[in-house]
Amino acid sequence: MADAMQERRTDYGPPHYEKFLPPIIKENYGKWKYHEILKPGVMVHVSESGAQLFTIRASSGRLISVNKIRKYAELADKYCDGFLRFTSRHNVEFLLSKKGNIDPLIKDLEALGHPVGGIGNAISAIVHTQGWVHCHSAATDASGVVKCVMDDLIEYFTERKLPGKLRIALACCLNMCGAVHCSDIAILGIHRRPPRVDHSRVHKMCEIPNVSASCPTAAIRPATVNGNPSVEVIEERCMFCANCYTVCPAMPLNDPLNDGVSIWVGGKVSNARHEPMFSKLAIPFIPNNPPRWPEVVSAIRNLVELWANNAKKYERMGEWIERIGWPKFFKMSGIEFQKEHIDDFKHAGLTFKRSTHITF
Amino acid sequence: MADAMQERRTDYGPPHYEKFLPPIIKENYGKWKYHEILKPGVMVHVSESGAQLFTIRASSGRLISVNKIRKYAELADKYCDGFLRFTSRHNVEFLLSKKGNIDPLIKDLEALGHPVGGIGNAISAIVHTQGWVHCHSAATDASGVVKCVMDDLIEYFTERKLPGKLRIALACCLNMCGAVHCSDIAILGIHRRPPRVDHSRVHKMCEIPNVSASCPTAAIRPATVNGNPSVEVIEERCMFCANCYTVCPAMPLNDPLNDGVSIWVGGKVSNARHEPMFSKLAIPFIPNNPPRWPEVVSAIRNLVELWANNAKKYERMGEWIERIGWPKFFKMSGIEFQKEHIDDFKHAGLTFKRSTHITF
Amino acid sequence: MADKIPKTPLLDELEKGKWPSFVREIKDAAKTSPMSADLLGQLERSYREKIGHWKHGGIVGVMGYGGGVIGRYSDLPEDFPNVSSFHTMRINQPAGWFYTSEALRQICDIWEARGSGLTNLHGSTGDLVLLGTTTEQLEPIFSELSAIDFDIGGSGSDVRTPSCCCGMARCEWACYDTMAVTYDLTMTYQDEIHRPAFPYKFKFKMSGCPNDCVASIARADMSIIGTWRDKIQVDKAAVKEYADKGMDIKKDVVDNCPGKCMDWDGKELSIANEFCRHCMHCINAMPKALRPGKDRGATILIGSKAPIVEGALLSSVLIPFIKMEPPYQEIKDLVEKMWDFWCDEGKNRERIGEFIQRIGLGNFLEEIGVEPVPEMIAHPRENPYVFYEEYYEEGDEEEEEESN
Amino acid sequence: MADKIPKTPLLDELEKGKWPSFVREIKDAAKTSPMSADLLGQLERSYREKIGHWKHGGIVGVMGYGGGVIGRYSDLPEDFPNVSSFHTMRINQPAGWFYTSEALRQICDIWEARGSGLTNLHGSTGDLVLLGTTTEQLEPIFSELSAIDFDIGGSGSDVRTPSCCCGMARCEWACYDTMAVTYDLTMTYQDEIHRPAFPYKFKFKMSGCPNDCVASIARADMSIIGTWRDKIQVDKAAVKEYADKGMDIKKDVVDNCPGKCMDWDGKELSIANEFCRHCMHCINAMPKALRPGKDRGATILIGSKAPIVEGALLSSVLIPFIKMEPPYQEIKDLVEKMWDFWCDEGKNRERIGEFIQRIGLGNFLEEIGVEPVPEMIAHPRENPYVFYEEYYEEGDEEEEEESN
Ligand code: SRM
Ligand code: SRM
Ligand code: SRM
Ligand code: SRM
Ligand code: SF4
Ligand code: SF4
Ligand code: SF4
Ligand code: SF4
Ligand code: SF4
Ligand code: SF4
Ligand code: SF4
Ligand code: SF4
Repeated sequence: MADAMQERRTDYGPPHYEKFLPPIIKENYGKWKYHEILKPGVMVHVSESGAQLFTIRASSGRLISVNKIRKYAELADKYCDGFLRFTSRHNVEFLLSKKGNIDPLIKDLEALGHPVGGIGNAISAIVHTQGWVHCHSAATDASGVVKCVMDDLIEYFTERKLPGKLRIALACCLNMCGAVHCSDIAILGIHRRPPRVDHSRVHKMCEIPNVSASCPTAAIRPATVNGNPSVEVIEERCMFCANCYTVCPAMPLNDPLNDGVSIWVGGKVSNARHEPMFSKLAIPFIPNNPPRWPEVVSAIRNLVELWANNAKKYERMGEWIERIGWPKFFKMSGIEFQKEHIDDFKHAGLTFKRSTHITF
Repeated sequence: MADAMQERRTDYGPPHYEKFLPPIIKENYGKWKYHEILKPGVMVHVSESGAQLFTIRASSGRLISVNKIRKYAELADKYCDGFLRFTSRHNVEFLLSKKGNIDPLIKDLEALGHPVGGIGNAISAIVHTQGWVHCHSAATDASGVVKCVMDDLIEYFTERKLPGKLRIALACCLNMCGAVHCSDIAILGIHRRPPRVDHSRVHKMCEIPNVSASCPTAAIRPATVNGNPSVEVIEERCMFCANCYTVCPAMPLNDPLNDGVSIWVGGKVSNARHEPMFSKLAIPFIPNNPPRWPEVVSAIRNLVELWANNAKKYERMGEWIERIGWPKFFKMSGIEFQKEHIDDFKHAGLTFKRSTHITF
Repeated sequence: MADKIPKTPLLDELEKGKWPSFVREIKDAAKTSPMSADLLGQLERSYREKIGHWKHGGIVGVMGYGGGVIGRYSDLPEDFPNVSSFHTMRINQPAGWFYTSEALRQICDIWEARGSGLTNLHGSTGDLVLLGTTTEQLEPIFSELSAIDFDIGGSGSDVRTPSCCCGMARCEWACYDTMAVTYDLTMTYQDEIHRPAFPYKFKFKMSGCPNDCVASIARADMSIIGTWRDKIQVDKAAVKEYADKGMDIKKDVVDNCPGKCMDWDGKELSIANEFCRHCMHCINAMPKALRPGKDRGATILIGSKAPIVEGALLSSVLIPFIKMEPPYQEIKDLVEKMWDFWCDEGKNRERIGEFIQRIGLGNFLEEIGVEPVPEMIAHPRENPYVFYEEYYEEGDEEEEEESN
Repeated sequence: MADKIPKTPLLDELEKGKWPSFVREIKDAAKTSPMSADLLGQLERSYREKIGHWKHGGIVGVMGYGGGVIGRYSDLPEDFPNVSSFHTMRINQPAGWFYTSEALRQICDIWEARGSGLTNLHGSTGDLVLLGTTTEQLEPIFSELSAIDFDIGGSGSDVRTPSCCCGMARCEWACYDTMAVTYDLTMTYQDEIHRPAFPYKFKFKMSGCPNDCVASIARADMSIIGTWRDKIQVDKAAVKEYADKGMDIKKDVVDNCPGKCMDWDGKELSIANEFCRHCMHCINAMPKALRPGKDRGATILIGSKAPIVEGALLSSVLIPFIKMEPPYQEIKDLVEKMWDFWCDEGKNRERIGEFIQRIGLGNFLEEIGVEPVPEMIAHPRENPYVFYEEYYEEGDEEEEEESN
């Protein structure tokens, strides 16, 4: 390690990507002409030059051990000269120039327990976050819920039988590290109990003015509790954003009885057809039910199938709901409409129905 | 008058409308089957019974003298047994059962200086307000501007050569008594100079706490000016809403140098096709130029013709602009886009372009 | 008296042109009314100076009424003594603005004798506006009006004079009797119209169908708009006739349908009524062929207003569909519940629409006892900031989940 | 060591099913890593108790770096001593997430020796996340990583590790070189990435076209999205081929065009490009027949973020179109102007998008010297509350009109 120290460098940045590009990509960089999806999880990109690049996409799981990564490396060596990549949804992609290698690679991947798919009108991997595996703020686990939901939806990953793409994301708290706020279906961990102030620690760990300032609803005010400067929370004002907890560890919201997940629908990111949309609240609360979260799993299957059976070709979840209207969505999904669905935040008035465009 | 006092009644309400309905309406009330526009300003409603009611609509002007009303009464007696009505846009309508009376009535109306029209795909009368004729708050005159604009647009009232209806409204201050906020074209009187506080009168006429409270931007704070309790205005915070003036006469905003009108476009009220829409700012400011406001007149003609030449059948101004996009609207209209067009009020963020849906 | 008419070079420019000239009207009135003559003079001054010359209104009115008169005073009383006070009276128009020549003449006679002889037919709320008189004349005018059964309308923080489209009287699309409802509400709420007792004004506007010909969705605290909930009535032969006459039904009608629920195969027009948004377009386009369904009623919307001071609002859905049958008790009960709550909790000069935004629609519904339904919203919330009112404590029973 | 692996009846349920199991991964790592074994134990406890067992992160890091490491401590250190501290390191991934087997193996060797052996490929910002190690190991890990040329990414109030779609490397629609820009910005802003000095985090995400395959418009303070401004390239023969193969071009393509600017007469596809919104749909639907135009560049959008605490934001247009040529100086100048202003005026923990909302887009543009254009807005203001900064005084000359 000593010698490592001598040559200590900083701010040298990541390695240049060119080091990791297969020759066929270097040669055809920026020259791709079109692509075709050959079968689930397999596509070919054809270059102006006629060159063909075959991509095999497999589910990776995201939380993986070094041994698994080494297995990927072996497969890459065996089938594509050691070149591979990962996607923005955390799948692994092997970049082949030999068509003949496609099927053997798929066999090996499936043997390894990594199904191939997710390309085209499919459900791809669920973007997700840390959950109980590594975050202090989590209202639910991330990897566990994702595993259960994808086990159930696997057919939609390995086949292409949907009207369009369906993107699912999960975030284990309102910080939304999964950026779930624009997903066809979002699973969001939520707290439902106001922070419990540990008065013995607040004055040691937190700056009281910052803590009160952190609350968007002004629910926190300074108070002196058994001699110590601390804060008190006006509970009716709290909407459980946990911003106070982020700035002050002495007021955790985590609570087994009241934490759980909410389900959101109809968001999208792409500009294709409809402009990007935020996801909207569908199911306000489902209690955590580890290890398999059966209620969450079936709620999501219900939503996926409802959309799959009713949307027109290309229609994303949100585009479909916009066409039929939200009242029909609630009716068809069997989800009960509640007070919680009605916005009461900053721009609430703009979410009211300001016309007579009603379906009966 | 003495005897009038004896029989003094209150809260008896307006006369019952039935007293004023012609027999043909009483007989066919709720039984109308369809209507047809026969020619500009003339339509017939046909009843289940086959009965035909002919309506002749003429511009009235709204600010009218008793003599003019008596003239209307004469015409009503002459052509339709004394029955007439006024519309929600302040035109006058004669209700004929005899088809033969249509043309003579039109001749008489035109002789009287009241053109017939405004039905169907036309520009109807401009809904407007008091202006300098009767209101203390006016930033422009109402009747005068309306007269000039309609003199210029008269062809669109007396003919039917537009893609759809076009509704123009005018309000002489931000109180918007004309409810101009949902018009295809709105003319809005605006102040642009902060209130000038008459410190000698504030403490006599106004409740200082109410005055400061009335300001949405918190631009007003209590102050003592040469001994008297009064208020001071932080001018950079003022956006000239005149709410303070409404509650305190001692701080007028009226100012010949800075008052004028702004032009708004693309609003609608009906639910036909597109949901109702607010009007949006097109021209931030045009100085008052009485008696004929030529700049306002030509700006509006420009807008009307631009829409008339480019909109599809049925497309209201706002529907057309939504289809082509605002950048194209500014380009085609030649109106310069300025900082003033960018919203900076409560929901401003939602008016930003949150996609790559851009035309070039 | 004609000699008293002032020189008005600027205003004279407004006698030109084809549109009716208000200047000619004022001059006409000025022939017999010194008030109108001074109005003309003051207005010419405003045109020259580019500024109004009216002072803030004071409180004036008639005995027993708290509203209906707008006090107005000139700020140039020396120059224009006859308009030193120049108040307007808001007279409650007959529903639908129907008149007989006789009724109008009676009003003219009263107003010529005791006022400026100038009017607005009508004010933009809907009243018959008598434009300009003195304080002493208010009481006599009122008693003479009452002799011909015309009463005063609203102003100030009260119920404003309700108004409506002509509805069933002259329109085939009226889904309920707008004039009957307007008359009924006006009579039921006489006290609320005449005696301001609210945080701010409250306006009713009644339209017979979603075309909304009184712009109720834009400018009424309560907008009652007719609609239907069964199938659109289709006369196939008449549809064909439109097609034969050269109407491009696909382009003009089907492609403009916001519900995307119509289809035209060149012969048959089919409508998936369960996705119809009741926008009226197809009916507007083919009045002889299509008509609203037979199961008719109204949608009740709440809260529209002009921008002062939190920004303009459109009314939003409160009751998606309600049958409109006299005595409209269900609506009145609802209105009164809302008023009670608004009067208790509303701030001064806070319209009910602003009030709902401040306290939250969900809470508002709870207070007035209306169940939330998805028809009330354009879409569910996008933000995760839900206020849950209760939570489990350790040792709670499952049953004790939060009440809402 | 295998005996050290705790019993995990609940987690074992997550080894079932077809989707890759993270539990199997942790168990696999646990064979050689006591850390991972304790992680497994603590996680089983969380599953039993339905609550996480991590404490708030403390400040830990490597010499000379202010970010890139997330401190994490167990709240059950007695029961699970090996995760009493369990920090993650964010390693700056190569642009586009391309690797060679060799590079991956080198990372694995380092991490197996000095960390939990668990990773996230990748974190949702894009980093290669090394999941769990102790404070002492941070420095050695860093020096070994630097020996293989991998550097640390961002965390805290700094520039976060930029990421991008694969762009020109593997996509025919890339309108600019996303990976080149990502690498360039990453290298240019090494100091800003490694030393938090902003009011809050700042994220760059680069997508090659409006499909936005890195979701940049939803989760980047600056979103750079490729587009074109000339005609869509059409291969008529190929269009016909799609039609012949049975594609319903009217229904699938034309009717889905948001610009309503396409027409299909059964033979010819025509596009009114001046109304094209560059949404990509038609190109997505017919990749062999249609391609983005030749005059390519990018749209720069600003300000998206997650909801905490003013509500989620989408990025909005700042520069409608810009050519993307190295060294991208124009963009860097713009970025630095924005940073300066944001650093001077932004509040603590206020993202730049929230900052713009607070001070007003118009004012923001003035400060950074960008001309307002209508492409920046969905529509002009609906409220009449315009702040005019100057007004005429009596006696002013016409010239002295307000500056803006
Ligand atoms: C590999 C990847 C980019 C990368 O550098 O990692 C990628 C690659 C492609 N995307 Fe993507 N997209 C990728 C994430 C995304 C995302 C981001 C996300 O999901 O978080 C989006 C936005 C999703 C959204 O709107 O919410 C995205 C929206 C699209 C779309 C628009 C689909 C739509 O109709 O809205 C297309 C066009 C299409 O599929 O027809 C597209 C098309 C494509 C094409 C066909 C582009 C091409 O010609 O190569 C690529 C393969 C098709 C496929 O995956 O179905 N890609 N694509 C990402 C794969 C993620 C995965 O493992 O599944
Ligand atoms: C007489 C009046 C109602 C009243 O009781 O006074 C009325 C009467 C009719 N309206 Fe209206 N509308 C009347 C004000 C309105 C208003 C309110 C306003 O202008 O302030 C609107 C909403 C305007 C808006 O959306 O901003 C209105 C939006 C419509 C529409 C929808 C037009 C559209 O495409 O958006 C129709 C349908 C149509 O014209 O095809 C309609 C249709 C009609 C029909 C055809 C209904 C019928 O079958 O009798 C009537 C005559 C047609 C015409 O005027 O073109 N009426 N109509 C009002 C005449 C005002 C005037 O003097 O011009
Ligand atoms: C006469 C009339 C304009 C006209 O020429 O037609 C009018 C005239 C005045 N309105 Fe209005 N409003 C008139 C219809 C409206 C409407 C339209 C409507 O009712 O459909 C609106 C917009 C809709 C709404 O209610 O929001 C309207 C919104 C206002 C406001 C803003 C209220 C708000 O909440 O935003 C004010 C300010 C106030 O209330 O203090 C206002 C205040 C006024 C005052 C009383 C001025 C004041 O601040 O004291 C005006 C007296 C002028 C005068 O001297 O005669 N007037 N006012 C209309 C009443 C005539 C009638 O009764 O028929
Ligand atoms: C590791 C990661 C989740 C993951 O499993 O992938 C993550 C993990 C954390 N995020 Fe995040 N964020 C991660 C991507 C995101 C994203 C997505 C993105 O960057 O594309 C977002 C939403 C987009 C955005 O930036 O708004 C995100 C929005 C937040 C926020 C809310 C920020 C906001 O302005 O709304 C917080 C709260 C904060 O900053 O205090 C946060 C805070 C955190 C903290 C540091 C918890 C905290 O409050 O201190 C988490 C540490 C967990 C742990 O112990 O490892 N994280 N965080 C992601 C970073 C990995 C990487 O570098 O690749
Ligand atoms: S979403 Fe919340 S709980 Fe999950 S990783 Fe991010 S900060 Fe932690
Ligand atoms: S959780 Fe959010 S709302 Fe509740 S007290 Fe903390 S900061 Fe305030
Ligand atoms: S709009 Fe303003 S100025 Fe005009 S009448 Fe109404 S309150 Fe008076
Ligand atoms: S005009 Fe409006 S913004 Fe200006 S000081 Fe008065 S109340 Fe405030
Ligand atoms: S609102 Fe409807 S019912 Fe009333 S007049 Fe207009 S079209 Fe007829
Ligand atoms: S009324 Fe409107 S929504 Fe309903 S079918 Fe006709 S056009 Fe479509
Ligand atoms: S964003 Fe566009 S260029 Fe980048 S991968 Fe997706 S489709 Fe291709
Ligand atoms: S890119 Fe989108 S907007 Fe442009 S023509 Fe194609 S479908 Fe229409």
